[in-house]
Amino acid sequence: MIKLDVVYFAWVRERIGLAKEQVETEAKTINDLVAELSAREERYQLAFQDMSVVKVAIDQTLVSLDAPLDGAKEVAFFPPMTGG
Amino acid sequence: MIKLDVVYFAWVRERIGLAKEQVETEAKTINDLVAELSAREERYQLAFQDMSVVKVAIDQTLVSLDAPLDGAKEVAFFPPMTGG
Amino acid sequence: MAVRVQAEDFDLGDEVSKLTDGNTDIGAIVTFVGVVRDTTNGALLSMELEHYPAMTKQALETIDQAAAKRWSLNASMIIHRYGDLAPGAQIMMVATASPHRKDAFEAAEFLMDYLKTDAPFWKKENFKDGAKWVGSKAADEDAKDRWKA
Amino acid sequence: MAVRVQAEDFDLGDEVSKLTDGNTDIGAIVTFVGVVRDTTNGALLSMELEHYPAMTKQALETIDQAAAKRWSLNASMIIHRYGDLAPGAQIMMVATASPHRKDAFEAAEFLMDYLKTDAPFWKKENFKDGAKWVGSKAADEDAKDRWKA
Repeated sequence: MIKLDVVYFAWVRERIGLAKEQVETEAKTINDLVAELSAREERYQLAFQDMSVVKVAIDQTLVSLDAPLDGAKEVAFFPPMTGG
Repeated sequence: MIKLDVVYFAWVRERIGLAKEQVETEAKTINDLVAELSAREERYQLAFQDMSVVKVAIDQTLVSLDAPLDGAKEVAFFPPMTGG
Repeated sequence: MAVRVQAEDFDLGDEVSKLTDGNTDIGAIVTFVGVVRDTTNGALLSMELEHYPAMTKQALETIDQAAAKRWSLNASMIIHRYGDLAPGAQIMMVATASPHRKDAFEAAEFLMDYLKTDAPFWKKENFKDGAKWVGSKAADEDAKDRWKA
Repeated sequence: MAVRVQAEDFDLGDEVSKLTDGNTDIGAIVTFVGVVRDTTNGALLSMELEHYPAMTKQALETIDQAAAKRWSLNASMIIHRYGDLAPGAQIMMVATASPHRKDAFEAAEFLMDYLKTDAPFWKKENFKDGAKWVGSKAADEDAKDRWKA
């Protein structure tokens, strides 16, 4: 069991309804975590229904969906960036 | 016989030793005019010795060396531009 | 080589002066300023810029350092604003100073292309009758890809 | 769409503000500033800029109009100085404002490429021990040719 800070931005934040939470999980990878959260409540399912338009960072570095959660402190979910 | 204002810029001006003069000539084209001036004095010959690095404008429009002088008022000789 | 993330507006002329002051080896300065554009002919109230504070500065520095490594630059900078911005307001700027104009132009375009896809900012347009997140564009990913050749 | 030829210095920030003021259809502004560069590590006293007054403004307007025709621009401008300029001084600027960043960048590069080869300016470098006319570069003609495809 690990404890993660999970943060959400833009429409991912809006769909989930919060900006930050602490999650206790047995998930080994980002994919596992997405599946676990989606199973918990519909708002997660809604946010994560199309993971091709969701980006993920572990400890402020972009990672792919199969990235392991070993040693992770903060996981972030957000849409593709639109700055500039 | 036509009367032309002839103007010189940058090192063409420096070699010829003046910025502007009036020229009376029988020349029909720029090439004729260059030949005529070069025959007059060495300073023109020096300025016009390599016409591949001299640009010419008739009445403020760039032209080629075989351009006719019909109706021309001002002829300008100068090196390739180096603005910007 | 500096990056700033701020709510406040910036002055393009001042920033460029500070960037280049006293340096006589600079021949070319290129700047880009992004502006809140109203594509609706008056219906846009504001553009809200959200970012991921813990990640933003480091992401911009990574982009800035990549440009400094690839081109001959005397200096470069990125400023990006966040918060609620009115139509016509400045969103961000980049500036590049180089001995040569080609380097200054290419580096500025590179900074913009990477910033669009790699810096954690998101834009939401607030209209009189609702709000809409600005979508990312496939064209932006394509623009970035040209630097990988 | 404006061109100016002047001895006086200019303020980049002011010029861009005037160019874009009140227009909410602008999304991107690109500027280029050319600066007197000392390549000799201190031996350059000044750069003298000579031009052909009767031709200059019209040449710059032709270039500016060609850019306006080719890209989607809200506004554009060219300022070019003449006279004796110290190392580090601003020589000239172009600015382009467009709904889209690609247009703003391309138009600014186009203005610069044509200005280098088609506007009647000449540069002379004055050194402690003599003077030298700046030569034109084959690279500048090549840069211009890319717009002919």
